[in-house]
Amino acid sequence: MTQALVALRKDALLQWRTRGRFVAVFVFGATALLLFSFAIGPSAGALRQHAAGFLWLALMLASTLALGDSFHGEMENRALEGLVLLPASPVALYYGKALANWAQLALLGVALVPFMVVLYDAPPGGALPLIGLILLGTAGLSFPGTLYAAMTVQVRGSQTLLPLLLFPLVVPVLLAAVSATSLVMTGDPMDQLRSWTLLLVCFDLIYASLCGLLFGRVVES
Amino acid sequence: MATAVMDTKTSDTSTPYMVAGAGLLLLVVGSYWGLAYAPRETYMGDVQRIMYVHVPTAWNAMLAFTFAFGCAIASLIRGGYRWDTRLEASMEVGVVLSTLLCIQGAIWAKPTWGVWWDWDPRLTTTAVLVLAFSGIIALRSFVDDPGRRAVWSAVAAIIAYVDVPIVYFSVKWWNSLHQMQSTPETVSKAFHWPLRINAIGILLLMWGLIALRARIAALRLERQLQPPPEAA
Amino acid sequence: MLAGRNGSGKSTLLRVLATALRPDLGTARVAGLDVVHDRDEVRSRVALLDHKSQVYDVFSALENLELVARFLGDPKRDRARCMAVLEEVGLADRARGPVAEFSAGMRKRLALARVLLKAPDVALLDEPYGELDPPGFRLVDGVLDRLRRQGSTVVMATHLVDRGREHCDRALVLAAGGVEWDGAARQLPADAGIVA
Amino acid sequence: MTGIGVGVIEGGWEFVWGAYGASAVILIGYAVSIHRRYRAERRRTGQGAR
Repeated sequence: MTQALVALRKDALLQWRTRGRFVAVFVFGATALLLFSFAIGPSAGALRQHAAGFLWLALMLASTLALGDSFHGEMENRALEGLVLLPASPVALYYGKALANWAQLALLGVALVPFMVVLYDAPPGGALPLIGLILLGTAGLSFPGTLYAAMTVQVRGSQTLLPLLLFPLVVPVLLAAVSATSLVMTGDPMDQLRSWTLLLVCFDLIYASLCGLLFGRVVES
Repeated sequence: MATAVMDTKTSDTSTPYMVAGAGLLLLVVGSYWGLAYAPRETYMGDVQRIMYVHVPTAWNAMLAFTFAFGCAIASLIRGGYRWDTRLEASMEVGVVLSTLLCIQGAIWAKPTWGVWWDWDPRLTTTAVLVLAFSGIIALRSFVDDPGRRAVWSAVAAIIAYVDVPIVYFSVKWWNSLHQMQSTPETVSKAFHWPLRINAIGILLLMWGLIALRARIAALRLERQLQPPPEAA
Repeated sequence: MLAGRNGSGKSTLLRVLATALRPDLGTARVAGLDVVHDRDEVRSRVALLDHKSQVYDVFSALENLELVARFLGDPKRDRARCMAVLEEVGLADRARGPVAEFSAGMRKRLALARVLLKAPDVALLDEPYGELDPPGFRLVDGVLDRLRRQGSTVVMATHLVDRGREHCDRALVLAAGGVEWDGAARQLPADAGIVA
Repeated sequence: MTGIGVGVIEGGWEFVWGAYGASAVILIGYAVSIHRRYRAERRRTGQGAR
């Protein structure tokens, strides 16, 4: 357990030292939000209706950049292999990296919300449930995403491979997060929020444990 | 470890061909029966006949991916390349069958619902499945090292397969908001025979194709793995 | 000591012994343990000096060592111990600067510090003298002697035959993956396996 | 053309043939491609080791 904390501290420090990249990823997300509105046109009604969808699409696209970057630091001087050979347990290394990525993506999501509210004139709804959903949704992206990032960073053409592997997998996260977010923003007449939230929680638990099990095999040469 | 690449039944190459041939034969018989002899369905009319090829394809596509899931687990646990070649084969056959399934589904939806794609949970899940496993096949082509390719695609196949039920439920809930649940293919007793024949037909065809495709993978692997020149 | 031309398999052998590379055929044992079955046990006993420095560029030299120390989880490897090791490899004055600005020689010293910090039973050193300046050579000699005094077995791959003869007991010359010469390091012919 | 929706669907044979045609083309086309690839691999390996 302590190794997981050591790994988490290492990844948090790693992300803090490379925070310049986070700003770039945030700008990418904000740009995506803007581009969506150009694609739909200036009518406030249409934009407001799809605001949740655009938020999560922008977040998904931006998160593949963030996830793809998260392993560059590890691969530069075979630093990750250096840790694995100590031996540091791959499970600890995985959860350290996955939790750090989760925090980064959640921060990214929260930072994008004001943009969405302004651009799409979308009612933010309850701040707390919105943040809760962002946490659940970004967890669903981060756990499998971290595993796939560890795989694809070791291969050329990883920028295309990571989304290619990740997006079909996280279809349930997108469906649940978008539906739940729009329910939070525009009211929930038939009380479906609970079932969407439950689905997100299940997805997160399943992939947090499954990816933790399989990560060791991915980093072993 | 590298030598345990070839399947045991490599010498006799005719079995897969015979199995596949038998499958094709059954398919012709079942289809002919479904098209010519089976009675018209009361509401759906003749469009119903698409079911005799659509439902068997659905069963077998799911079977192919389930077999791939088994191969992935075996490949991770047992090591060696025998299960890896079968994983590669069953994933490719699974993708081909699922793609065919989507095409059939679209052709069936047009006369029935007036749109080519009616977001039926089963079909939408199949479409996601096609994308997920095509991504894994792409991953295999990106990775040159055979050992790593075997482990990583097995890991990805397990992750993708576990996702199938979750995708199905999420699409089902998401879809139920828009329109009432599309009528499942109600197949009454009289129509069962062409369905079963075609199902077995596609099963045999699939089995033969997977066996052959696994051998292709094994032969390629053998060439790639050229054992180092024997020390003098 | 391992000698031999480039591509004769020195690095591969060291990486297999360090469990960084899984052998396709055959078996290997380190300190009496099999590299495949007792992998984690081997890893806790072995330290590898790879030609890649295995350090984080965005961290400082001290942070890199403290990270290793924390993962090894041994309380006596605290900051003081890390600083002492940095002192030994001559990086004390650059302890806090980010490794990104380190020269190749300084990275090699930091990598050596990692090995010293772990104080393994078996030290696998791949070209320890590479990229180092003359004072660096003397430093490596010191490290070799210290590891031996600590009772560690050292397996070193190098082209500097004269240094090998001085510091090692036994020498092997590899060629195309096989052993071409094996005997006391003193008798290692100056050009064994390196010329022609 | 076909009556769409709840009523009885007449005709629609073109869709039936379309579905069966697509199935035949894909299944048989894929089988042929596997056969050709298999023969190519055996020839390449045949000349080599065995």
